[in-house]
Amino acid sequence: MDMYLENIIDHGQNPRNFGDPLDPADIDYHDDNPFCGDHLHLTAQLDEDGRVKTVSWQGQGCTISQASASMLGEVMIGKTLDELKNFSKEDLLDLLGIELSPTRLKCALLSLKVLKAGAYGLKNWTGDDEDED
Amino acid sequence: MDMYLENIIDHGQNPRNFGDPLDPADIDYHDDNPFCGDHLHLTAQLDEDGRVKTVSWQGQGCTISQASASMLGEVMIGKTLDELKNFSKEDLLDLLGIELSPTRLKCALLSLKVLKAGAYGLKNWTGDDEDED
Amino acid sequence: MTKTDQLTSPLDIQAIRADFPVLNQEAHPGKPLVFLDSAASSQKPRQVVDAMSTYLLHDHANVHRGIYALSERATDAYEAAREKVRVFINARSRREIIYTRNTTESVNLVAGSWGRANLGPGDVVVLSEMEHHSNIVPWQLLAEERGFTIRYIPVTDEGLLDLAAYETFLQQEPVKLVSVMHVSNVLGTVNPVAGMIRQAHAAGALFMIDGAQSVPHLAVDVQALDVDFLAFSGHKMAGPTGIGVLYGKRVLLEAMPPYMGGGDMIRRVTLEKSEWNDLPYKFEAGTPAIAEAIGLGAAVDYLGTLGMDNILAHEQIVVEYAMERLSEIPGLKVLGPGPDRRNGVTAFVMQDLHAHDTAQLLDMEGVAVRAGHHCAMPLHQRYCLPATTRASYYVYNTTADVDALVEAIYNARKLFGI
Amino acid sequence: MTKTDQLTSPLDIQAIRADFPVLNQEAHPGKPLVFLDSAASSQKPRQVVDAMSTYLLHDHANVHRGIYALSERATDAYEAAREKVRVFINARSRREIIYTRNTTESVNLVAGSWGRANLGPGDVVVLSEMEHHSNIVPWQLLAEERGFTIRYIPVTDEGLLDLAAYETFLQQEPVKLVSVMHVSNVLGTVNPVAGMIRQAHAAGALFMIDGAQSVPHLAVDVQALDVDFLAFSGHKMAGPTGIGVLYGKRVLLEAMPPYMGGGDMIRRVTLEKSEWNDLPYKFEAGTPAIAEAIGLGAAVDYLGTLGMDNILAHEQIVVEYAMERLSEIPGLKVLGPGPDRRNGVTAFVMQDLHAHDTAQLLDMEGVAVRAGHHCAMPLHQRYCLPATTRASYYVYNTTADVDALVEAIYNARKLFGI
Ligand SMILES: Cc1ncc(COP(=O)(O)O)c(C=O)c1O
Ligand SMILES: Cc1ncc(COP(=O)(O)O)c(C=O)c1O
Repeated sequence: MDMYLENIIDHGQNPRNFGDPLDPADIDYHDDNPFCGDHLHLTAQLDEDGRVKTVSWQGQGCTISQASASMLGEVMIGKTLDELKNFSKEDLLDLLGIELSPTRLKCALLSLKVLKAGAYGLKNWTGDDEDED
Repeated sequence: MDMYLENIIDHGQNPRNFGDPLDPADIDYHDDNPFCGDHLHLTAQLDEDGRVKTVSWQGQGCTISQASASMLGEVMIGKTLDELKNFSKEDLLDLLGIELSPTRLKCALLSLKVLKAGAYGLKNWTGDDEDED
Repeated sequence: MTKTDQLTSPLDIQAIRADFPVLNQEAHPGKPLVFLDSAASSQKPRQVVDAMSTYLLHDHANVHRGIYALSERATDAYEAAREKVRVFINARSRREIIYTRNTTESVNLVAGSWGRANLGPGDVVVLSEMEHHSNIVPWQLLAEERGFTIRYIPVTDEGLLDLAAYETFLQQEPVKLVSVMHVSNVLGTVNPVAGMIRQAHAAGALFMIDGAQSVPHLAVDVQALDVDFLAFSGHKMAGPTGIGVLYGKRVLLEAMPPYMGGGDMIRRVTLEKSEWNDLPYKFEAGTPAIAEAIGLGAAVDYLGTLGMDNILAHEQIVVEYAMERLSEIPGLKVLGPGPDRRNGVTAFVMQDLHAHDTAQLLDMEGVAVRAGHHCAMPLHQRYCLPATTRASYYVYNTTADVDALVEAIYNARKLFGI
Repeated sequence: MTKTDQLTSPLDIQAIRADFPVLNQEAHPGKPLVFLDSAASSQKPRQVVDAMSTYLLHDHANVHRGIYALSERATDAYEAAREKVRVFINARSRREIIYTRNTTESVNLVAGSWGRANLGPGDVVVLSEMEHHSNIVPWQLLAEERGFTIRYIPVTDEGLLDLAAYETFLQQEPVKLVSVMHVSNVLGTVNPVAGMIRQAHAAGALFMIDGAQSVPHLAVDVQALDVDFLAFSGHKMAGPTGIGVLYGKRVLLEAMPPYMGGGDMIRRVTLEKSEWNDLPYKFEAGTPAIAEAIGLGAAVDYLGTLGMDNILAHEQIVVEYAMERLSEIPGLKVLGPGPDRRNGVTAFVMQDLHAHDTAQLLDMEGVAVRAGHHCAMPLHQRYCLPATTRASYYVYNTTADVDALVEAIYNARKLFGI
């Protein structure tokens, strides 16, 4: 299993769009993964067409979770809320381009979980738990 | 393991000194073994020398427990309270003359337990539990 | 095996027996073992023991969140077994399958978690007079603490539940839960749980099945039954000791507080308080019985390959034959209803021969049966019997075993001159 | 094995490793497994697995009160294992040895039985900041129900218990129970329990030891310590999953109400109420983990043959070597005290390399370690660390395993350009 491709390490070490939360923000959500101690705060602003203009996120965690947030933040830009809502687990894994064990999948999916919850404006998004049944 | 010697079956089927409780009685105790559903009520009267004169017991249970009570009742006669108190588990097993598995030992020992408690005038005699440690 | 078996049993019992090495031994010199105590605990096929040994010798690591290959392998095997159990009882989700030690712990879990949170003065829990101690004592212990009332469905002379009394309870009492055994471990009675569940639900009560004696012997479909909780033990269904299952409907389990606290059942712990993990882990505190879960998965595979309907059909032949042969014996009375309403066990009493003597005398002939109250003292009190002798059957038993039982009983009687 | 091991270890580690087939495999193609996660769960020698398989394939029947040869054999084996455990921890009586599933259940048993009966508003239970969740959550759950107070002994920067604070608690608070781990599963700290027990008793408090990480590694003598309760797990001491032990002083256990209700733990059951069985059965409801108890007996035999003092001496060599080699690595910090006050584990953090990445990268080299909070979140919060990487050692580990660990860490750093 080759998880640590060069671009993963690069995104992990040099996260894009990393910074203080935007205020005001159209998307603003944070969550954590207590098992890992990872946490993530994601904010974004939309333009007049309803497309993501700016992304800023902050967080702490392993390379996989940081790289995932960094890569996801990049592709968010230019997308509509609906497009973000339709962004799937598979899309994210394609983006990362690596195979993940079940344990590490949770690391990668924290960013998606935060994005979805932010896009839907939900408090407790449990979508990825449902997948497991 | 030959538990069902002829005399055991005989005592089991024709218990000696079986009958209604004596009243008044110098020894009077009853107890049961809830695991087996066995129970036993033993009474005895002493003569002027403090020796057992009459024994009468009633009970229900397997052949081993009934034969044990029957044989023990016989040997009680003529003994003093002190002699009864000193009557040991080994003495009883010698009397029975058979080998018993741990489970069936409990059946055989109910009569001794009742005798000891009766002789000591105790309510909750736990002597044979202690043995097991 | 007699001719009858070969003609009618849907299974090749001799091939099955070859999977159970324990059956191929002498109980005493010259006395081949005839094992008729599967209701207490069944024997285990090689396939189950091999699955456990292979796991323990080659694949073991602690499960969950291990970031290395061995731990991932162990976790996969542990969770794959859960999925097998889910399929076996047709639960909707694997999250509804909670590993416990045995049926007893499963019942205690429901009492300690659901019961402690939901039962109080004025509430009623309905059990039955035929229940095993493991479905009585947890409720008595909790009733003392929480002050609710327990009602027992009476048992008829024939060994059936008094369903009229059951209906009366449901109509006249504030029943919150009914907990009843599916198959009696003494009477063999197969209780009509499907209808009883519908009645309980109509009265607003939950229904729990003690499946210790049913899940090993017949197909139990929790969705078809719409049962709320189901408890059973691995060791009675060709599986290992040390593992049992509590099935519960997800919506109920989600709402229940934890039972035990510890590792794996938490999401977050601080010095002040804790948050609980998702199902099923909320109820699986500490390092689980990993090898045992894997063994249970192998047992479920084994039973599934034979087919639960075939197992049931085979056992029916054996039990029917046993009832026929036993009732020929003078002074012997088999407890419970006729063969069409029973499964798996024949408990009996004999005039002039105490249950313990009977069992001991049968053992001398190599025939292993159980004597006593079979953890159903109230039922024995109901029938004013201090003890009964019980022969019980599983898929590896044949009518030849019944013949050996009957012959040994005649020998015992001869020794006692009756 | 390096030269050092051969010169100083009192044990023939290569011969020991041959008893553990799991160690002889590749984690990934070309990468031999280096197993450094025994603190989570140890591996099991052939002797243990064979004892279980033999039992399950040839000697199994339900235990207790079976009146036939097979059941008596099973009961003897089950109780003989209890006696082995008694000797292993030097308990006075086999009645003080209660089989549970694991350490977690042992702690929950004490909380649910002794605690529920004895703790209420105004009472204090003393734990420590370094406790495993299994010795925190059961007390938190019960405190919510019973309204007593929990105090935590602080942990110093070096990773030791703050004994001054402990004394203050004992002097100033109505402490009823102290429950503390013997050896930390993260810091490796060996806590000075002997003195702490004397202090607790002087203050009128009971003392429970979480022995999950001590009983497998060093001789624990409950009578010498005069400890009131001791909890430990079979799976961490070369034994099977699904079995643990609660030791308790007889006088305490006698006075405690039952924990779970069911078969075997009762003397008598009626529809109205029940009477409890003698110890240890009062606390062993339902069919026990028979094969697992027998496996634990075999594990105790195995450890006893090696000698606990030899095991400790060998592990000290490995741990000391590990601390030396790990501290050479730039930016790496090992948690906890120096080698003379620790046992069995080295948890560490590295600058610029997250614990999960570290574990994953080590796995790629075949080195199995654990990353996370190790079920000790409050301790990690204490040190403001979201996660640590932990290598842990048992009798089959060598300094060569440490070399492999260190080399793999250097490779990981290289890949990350640090
Ligand atoms: C110190 C300590 N206590 C308790 C436990 C819990 O043990 P188990 O999971 O076997 O119940 C562990 C194991 O992780 C431990 O290390
Ligand atoms: C009907 C019934 N319920 C519950 C039990 C208890 O099962 P276990 O001892 O595996 O907990 C048994 C087993 O004897 C049983 O027959």
